[in-house]
Amino acid sequence: MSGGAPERWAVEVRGLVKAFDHRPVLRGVDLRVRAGETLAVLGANGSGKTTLLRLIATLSSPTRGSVTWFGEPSAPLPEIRRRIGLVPHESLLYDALTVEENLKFFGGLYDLAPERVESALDEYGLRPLALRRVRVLSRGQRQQVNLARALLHDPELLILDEPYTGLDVGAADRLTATLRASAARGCTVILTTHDPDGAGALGADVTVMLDGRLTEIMPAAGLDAAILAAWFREGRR
Amino acid sequence: MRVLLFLGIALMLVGVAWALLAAPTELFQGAPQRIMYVHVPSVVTAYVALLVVFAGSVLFLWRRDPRWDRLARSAAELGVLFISMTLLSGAIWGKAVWGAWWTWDARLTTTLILWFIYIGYLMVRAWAPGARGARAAAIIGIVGVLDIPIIHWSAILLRTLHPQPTVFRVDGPALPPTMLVPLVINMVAFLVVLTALLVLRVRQERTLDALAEALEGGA
Amino acid sequence: MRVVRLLVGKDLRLEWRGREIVSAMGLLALLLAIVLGATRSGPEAAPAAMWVTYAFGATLGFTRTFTLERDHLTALLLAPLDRGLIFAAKALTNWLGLVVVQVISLPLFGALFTETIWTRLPALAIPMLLGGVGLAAVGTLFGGLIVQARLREALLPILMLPVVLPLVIAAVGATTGILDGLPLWAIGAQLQLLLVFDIIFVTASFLLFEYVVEE
Amino acid sequence: MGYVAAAYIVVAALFAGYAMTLVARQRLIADLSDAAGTRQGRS
Repeated sequence: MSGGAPERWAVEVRGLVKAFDHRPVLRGVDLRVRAGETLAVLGANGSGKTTLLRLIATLSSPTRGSVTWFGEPSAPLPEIRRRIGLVPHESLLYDALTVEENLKFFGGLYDLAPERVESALDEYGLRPLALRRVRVLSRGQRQQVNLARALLHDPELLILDEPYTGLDVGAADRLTATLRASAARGCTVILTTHDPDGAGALGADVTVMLDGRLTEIMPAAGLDAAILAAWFREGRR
Repeated sequence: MRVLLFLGIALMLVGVAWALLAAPTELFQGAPQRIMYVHVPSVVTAYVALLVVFAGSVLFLWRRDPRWDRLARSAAELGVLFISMTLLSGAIWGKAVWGAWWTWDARLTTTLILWFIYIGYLMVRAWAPGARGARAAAIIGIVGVLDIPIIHWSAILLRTLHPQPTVFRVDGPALPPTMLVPLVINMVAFLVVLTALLVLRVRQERTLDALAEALEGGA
Repeated sequence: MRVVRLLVGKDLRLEWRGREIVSAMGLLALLLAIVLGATRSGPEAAPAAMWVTYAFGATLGFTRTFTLERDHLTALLLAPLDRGLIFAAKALTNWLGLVVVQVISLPLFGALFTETIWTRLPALAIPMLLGGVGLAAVGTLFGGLIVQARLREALLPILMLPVVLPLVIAAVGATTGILDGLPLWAIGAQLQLLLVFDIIFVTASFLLFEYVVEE
Repeated sequence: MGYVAAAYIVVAALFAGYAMTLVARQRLIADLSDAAGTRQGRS
């Protein structure tokens, strides 16, 4: 864990334990992510990555331990939520509504001006899809709308759960470009994936979820064989 | 805790014997009035159990400590048991005194509706296991008790729709001491048995949870 | 309240596109009215038939509102708003659904049971509205509670009906009084109970809803 | 007179019924603890 000056951490997780009906999924996670940093959490399916993300996204409360956002331990949750964007594995869009209606609705939730929705439509190249129902969109297009939804209110912390799965090369590159742009604007990005190359492309630091705990944070290139082997063993168990 | 249970049972035997043998026969109703010595204590015990469910549920939602959840769960079971006792003994008493198994008397209706609500509570426990089910049950436990005054009020309204005989007033004429003593003994006996059963059930639940953890957790 | 309007607007647009819930509730209401009408269709049977139809219509409609919302609940929980507002919006949507059911089943009750429904309509609207609000509040709270439970469709009526029984008793009493031509003050007690029931359950549900949704 | 007896018998029956559920749960605990016992190597 790089000590560094006690500057404000975007996210600080201390001794985090989460159990569902006596079944411990997270067994004491410690994590500190500096503001503006991009972190990829690698791990096999069912290793608790999604649980960790939901906790960081204020969607569930820890059984033990704590999560502190933006260095403000006592800030009220609604305030924190205003500064967080989430792209979960499942799409949060309403299939029966059109792309524009979806974005207008979510914009309304964050009390944004209508112009913001218009600019988002152009920014993410969704103008041609604006009037089409989300139900008819491809996975890549749906991901793009989900991304626009999550970035609509310019969050300081963006959380993505397996964003790269099921994307074709074009869509993956577009996603990488968008994430890079957000990081450039100082937005902290935390994403999970079970494909180490994706993290490499982003130039993100990496940590691996093993047995309900996180390993040291290291640059993507620094992934040594031992950890990868341990991680694959856990994946197959 | 064993002692508590045996004490309760012993007290109950004494109370029942006293009620059936020694207590005087009431003038108007005759023998059936002896059912009171069982009916009234079971009503009181049932409502005590429901209050325990209410307290356990509120504390569980507030503190999120499984101990309160176990207490509420056990108390709800006992609540349903004693409400069933109340309804059956009440019906038999009603049949004996004026030939009707059921009357839409405000208190009887309230107890019947509460019986359904807490059967629902137990069903939620069974069909929605786990933390979410526990929270759902806690809310029902709270709503159930909050609802008592309203149910009672609506039952009174209901009675205006169904004319029916004046109901036996237990607390009406002051009970002579010869009747009051066995009633109090039985009351205490029921409450002691309630406490003993509650402690036993909570212990069982704690062991069951611990075993569940040991089996599933495997840690 | 802007947010509540926004949430309800979304629900209504979704409902208008899908029309699943309202058509299911509406169909059930018409069916119930006919079944009850066929069995005992004198004027005095109207109040009971009406309120049995509304109560069951509510139980069916409200289980569906949350199953539709389940995966989108995450988005609402993420938004910087008080969870109680989500309940308020959902309860309002459910109440509007119930109003639709009450309105479309009214002609059937008029035809099958008693003509006086039409002459006494303005007064009749009061217990219908008060009762509807109570059903929506309890239905939304319990509907939210058992989203993850097994046998959800069976569990909601079992949980909801005993709790709303006092409301149904008071509503039937009030409706009977109105159809018999009594002035409003004659059924003051029933209307008072409906009002108190609504107040208690709307506030209790608003406060308890936080526990319904959090993990 | 039969009614009084009926009432007391019903109460006794309910207590007995509940006692049986307690015993059944006790047996469940016994089985579970065996299972848990063997899993952790205790014979």
